[in-house]
Amino acid sequence: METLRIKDIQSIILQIKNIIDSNQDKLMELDSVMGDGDLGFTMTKAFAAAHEEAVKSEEKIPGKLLTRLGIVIAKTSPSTMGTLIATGFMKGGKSIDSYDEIGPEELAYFFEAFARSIMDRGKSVPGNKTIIDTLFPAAEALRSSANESLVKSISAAREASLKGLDASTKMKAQHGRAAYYQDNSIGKQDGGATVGTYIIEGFYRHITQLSI
Amino acid sequence: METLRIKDIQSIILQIKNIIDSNQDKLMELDSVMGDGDLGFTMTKAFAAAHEEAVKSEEKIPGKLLTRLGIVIAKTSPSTMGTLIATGFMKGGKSIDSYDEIGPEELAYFFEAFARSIMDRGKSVPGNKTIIDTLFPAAEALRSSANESLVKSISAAREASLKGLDASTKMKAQHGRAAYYQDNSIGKQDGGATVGTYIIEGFYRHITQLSI
Amino acid sequence: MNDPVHFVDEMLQGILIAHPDQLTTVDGNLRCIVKTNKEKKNKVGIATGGGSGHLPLFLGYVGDGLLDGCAVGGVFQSPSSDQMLEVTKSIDQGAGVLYIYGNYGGDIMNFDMAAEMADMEGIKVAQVIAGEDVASAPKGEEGKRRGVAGIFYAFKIAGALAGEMASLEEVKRIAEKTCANIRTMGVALTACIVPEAGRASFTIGDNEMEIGMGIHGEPGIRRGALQKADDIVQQMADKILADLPYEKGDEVSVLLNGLGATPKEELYIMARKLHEILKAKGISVFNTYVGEFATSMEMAGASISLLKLDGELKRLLSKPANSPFFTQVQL
Amino acid sequence: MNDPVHFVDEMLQGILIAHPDQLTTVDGNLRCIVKTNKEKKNKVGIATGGGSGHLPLFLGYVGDGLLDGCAVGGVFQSPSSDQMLEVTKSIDQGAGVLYIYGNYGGDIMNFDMAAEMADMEGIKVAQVIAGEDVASAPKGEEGKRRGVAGIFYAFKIAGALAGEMASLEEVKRIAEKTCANIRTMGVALTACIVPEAGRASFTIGDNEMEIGMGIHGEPGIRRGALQKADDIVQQMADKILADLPYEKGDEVSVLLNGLGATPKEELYIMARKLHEILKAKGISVFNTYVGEFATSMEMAGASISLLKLDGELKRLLSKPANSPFFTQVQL
Ligand SMILES: Nc1ncnc2c1ncn2[C@@H]1O[C@H](COP(=O)(O)OP(=O)(O)O)[C@@H](O)[C@H]1O
Ligand SMILES: Nc1ncnc2c1ncn2[C@@H]1O[C@H](COP(=O)(O)OP(=O)(O)O)[C@@H](O)[C@H]1O
Ligand SMILES: [Mg+2]
Ligand SMILES: [Mg+2]
Ligand SMILES: [Mg+2]
Ligand SMILES: [Mg+2]
Repeated sequence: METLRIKDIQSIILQIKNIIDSNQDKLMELDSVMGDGDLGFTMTKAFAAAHEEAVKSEEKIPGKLLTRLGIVIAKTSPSTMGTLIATGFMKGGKSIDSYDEIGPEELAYFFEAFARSIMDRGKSVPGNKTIIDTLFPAAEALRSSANESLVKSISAAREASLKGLDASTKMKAQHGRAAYYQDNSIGKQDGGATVGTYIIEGFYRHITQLSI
Repeated sequence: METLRIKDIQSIILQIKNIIDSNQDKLMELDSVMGDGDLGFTMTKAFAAAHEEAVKSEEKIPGKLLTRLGIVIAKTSPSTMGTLIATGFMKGGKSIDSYDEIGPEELAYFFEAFARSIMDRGKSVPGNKTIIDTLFPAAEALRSSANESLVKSISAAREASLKGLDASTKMKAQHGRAAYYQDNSIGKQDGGATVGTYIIEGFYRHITQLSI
Repeated sequence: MNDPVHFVDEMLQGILIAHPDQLTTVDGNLRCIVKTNKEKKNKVGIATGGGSGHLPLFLGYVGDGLLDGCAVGGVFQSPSSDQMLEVTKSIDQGAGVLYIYGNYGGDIMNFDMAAEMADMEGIKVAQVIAGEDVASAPKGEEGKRRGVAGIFYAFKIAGALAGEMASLEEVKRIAEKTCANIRTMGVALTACIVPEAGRASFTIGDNEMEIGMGIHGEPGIRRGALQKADDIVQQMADKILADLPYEKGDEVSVLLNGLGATPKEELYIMARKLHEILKAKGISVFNTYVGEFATSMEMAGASISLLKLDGELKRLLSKPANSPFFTQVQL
Repeated sequence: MNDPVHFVDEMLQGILIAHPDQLTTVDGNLRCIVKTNKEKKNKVGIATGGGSGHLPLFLGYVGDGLLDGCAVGGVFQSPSSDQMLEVTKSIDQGAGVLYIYGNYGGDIMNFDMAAEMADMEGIKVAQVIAGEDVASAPKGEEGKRRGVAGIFYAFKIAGALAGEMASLEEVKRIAEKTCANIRTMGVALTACIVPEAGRASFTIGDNEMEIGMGIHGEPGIRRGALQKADDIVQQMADKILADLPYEKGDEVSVLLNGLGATPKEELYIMARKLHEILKAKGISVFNTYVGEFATSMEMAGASISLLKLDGELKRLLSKPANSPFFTQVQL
């Protein structure tokens, strides 16, 4: 499999949904430490809605479907993370809506736009201890391996996102509720950054499964 | 000693004050069961003020002094019991303010007016489980022994008030907060009736002490 | 909180300093509160009084189109007849003074004494005692019922009529008529805490409630497990509606009162159910008040009051009013 | 409470049925609340939005002389950009719409999205973000501060100017100016309880308090033993006064806000001390608001806000306003 189509997007969203569902308590917990503890709840809600939409949508272009998912997430999950991810899907999808299928090159476009739009919306940059610290390195890894196979490039992205998660834990939070904790945020794992790894993980599981 | 004068009134008020003070917790407790629990507090306040006034007042006529005490109690203790006792002292004092000294006859007048004015103010009658159930029998005993010595008549009054207290415990409350408890009030000792016995007891202690 | 002994006086000082244009004392006596701007000559004065710890009751209704003065007692304690007399003398404009207060023994006795003393000073006084808590005495013994949040309606309506320069007799009549048409039921979820005691004088379990409890913690009609808001409202409404009774075709004003610690959100959830019940019964709602009108320190709980309206009551209820605690534009 | 899942919708149904003359929905969407009577053509519309559980915030300030519409989120949750857009379209009278809301990440992102969408539909939108909680970020980092009870002043003053048919730029300017002159400090005595969680997400001991805690339980600046009201007010005032700073000769409006479970009596005791402190500093008080303006479910606690006034702000603050939750006559 060298490209992703509608069926693949549907399966990827299901993968992400499953990962989120089985980590609901963990997200709850991470967000409780320096937030309001709703992250597990809003993420399961967001991806349940996204999955429902992905299954029933008649959209034929992967990028357009991804944009639709963003619109649905924005309506159902207006929390910080919900809105950011919604923005990511909308702008990421838009960046590739002229392609019928997604190869390594388009996947890089998608995540670049995804990460960039979150940075715009959240007025944040890498190093702020947010979802960007896992998604931005992943997008960079996709860019550098864009001429490799899908499996190779998503594997590189996965590795980058996990490294990013480790790095972000050592950072000091600058945005959202976590920022109120200032230096106390150092050493604590960020919920949003964790969600970033789950999104990449969903793509990774689908792509590697099919290749086996 | 066959009559009471200003000095005696002062001493009697001190006696009542002492009895009330040493029974503050008990009154608190009685009023807690079927009331708001403030009786111990309002009564110590009332008699502290009355005592202060009795000591510093320049009044020469016992009846007038007793009326003054009522006025002071009305100001400092506007609770039910404070207002009723204030009324009793005011009207009781008024009923004998043409006498220079208080003998058994005048003492009967005093407590008759005392009890009667409380019944008027409280729209209550004997049998309603109130202070009236100890003061009214005491006034009646004073009336029947008005031609005996002060010691004898106050002793009779004391006995009547204590019997009245026993009887009132078996009654059902009709007035004040205790009335909300309806049948549940039966068998419980009434705080106001208890205060009635303390007032009589104050007179009794002073009169019998001096006679020994 | 500071020293509980100064609780009432510090509160009064705060109120006076926060609202100097609206409230003042009688000759510096903190416990005797009157309007800063005296009313017109010959307007009937209206006074109330009662224990502290119930804000906005009682002094919160001293204002334009409402009351003229208030004697303020200690927490849950009656003010003295003395204070009442001072207020009476201060607000009398030659047309007499009406006392409107709640049906509590201590208050009645003190207001009676004050009325007698005012009479001796040549001031005409009339009295109306509010008692509308259906949980506090059975039908047929209305005279024994406690006065609770519904007294607000008597203040509002009598105040509006007095503002039209009606006579003492007229103002008394309308206050009595108002009181006769109100019914209230309360529910308590936690106990109230009196500052001087520092602790609750009774307890209600975490998952318990008491329907019909009075605003000083007087016993209610049923203690039980905490129920859904809708079920609680249903029980309260059943009691209230059957009592007057309020019937198909009646028009009412609704008051949803929080006892102090209950979020407004919950009061509106109750309002929703109450409106549903009234609609099903064919009783129409003229207007709805939601908020804290009579509280009990930190008690969690609420009460529902209904006032059955006719043209006269509706007209007076609709008039504007303005105090530091209650402001209404013309409805 | 009924089922916590329906908490917000049932509350909204209650509010709408209790105040049908004043509030309504946009096309039946409960979470999009606007005034029942549309405003004049060319009046700038003002919208707010935010999480539920803070009544009267946010929708309680939709009313005459105040706001035109509000997007309502779940408890402590931002409403969606979608809802905001619906409200925006409904209240735009051709002169554009101003968003005034609190400085919380989720809300900002959603209002930003809504503004972009409104722009695409040809509606001019401007935004003012209120953040005045001095405990939430140090001086110099004002932009990071949370918006709390003081936002009331921005609603009141911007609403008054919009009513005078000022332009969007003008209304934005006055809202910004108001926000720049407010400072707030809060103190919490108990935790807030989110209905869906059913329990407090953090605890404050019986004899503890936290100075500077946010209205969602965000960390404050000091957790410690419960102190006397006067001492607490002193600390809060010290922080506030030094921050703007408010100085001798300044004139301020004071807002003493209860967080939900604190008796009004206590708020006035605090008001007393605050006035004393201001007087000693030579700062004069134009007026004082005391009550619940921004709450946090059943949280016990209070906040103090000061607004530094000039002639323009004073004139606008004094104008009448009327919503189901806040009514003021001309001061
Ligand atoms: N400005 C921002 N830019 C990017 N990510 C952010 C920003 N603010 C917060 N985040 C991310 O959002 C996560 C919290 O999301 P969420 O629980 O939805 O927030 P809230 O409940 O406060 O709305 C954080 O862990 C962080 O990764
Ligand atoms: N109407 C009444 N007439 C006579 N005595 C009364 C009346 N009502 C109450 N009492 C007496 O008052 C006592 C309670 O007094 P107190 O504690 O001062 O009342 P409260 O605290 O309710 O004002 C009762 O025990 C009863 O004896
Ligand atoms: Mg969160
Ligand atoms: Mg008592
Ligand atoms: Mg009492
Ligand atoms: Mg959240």
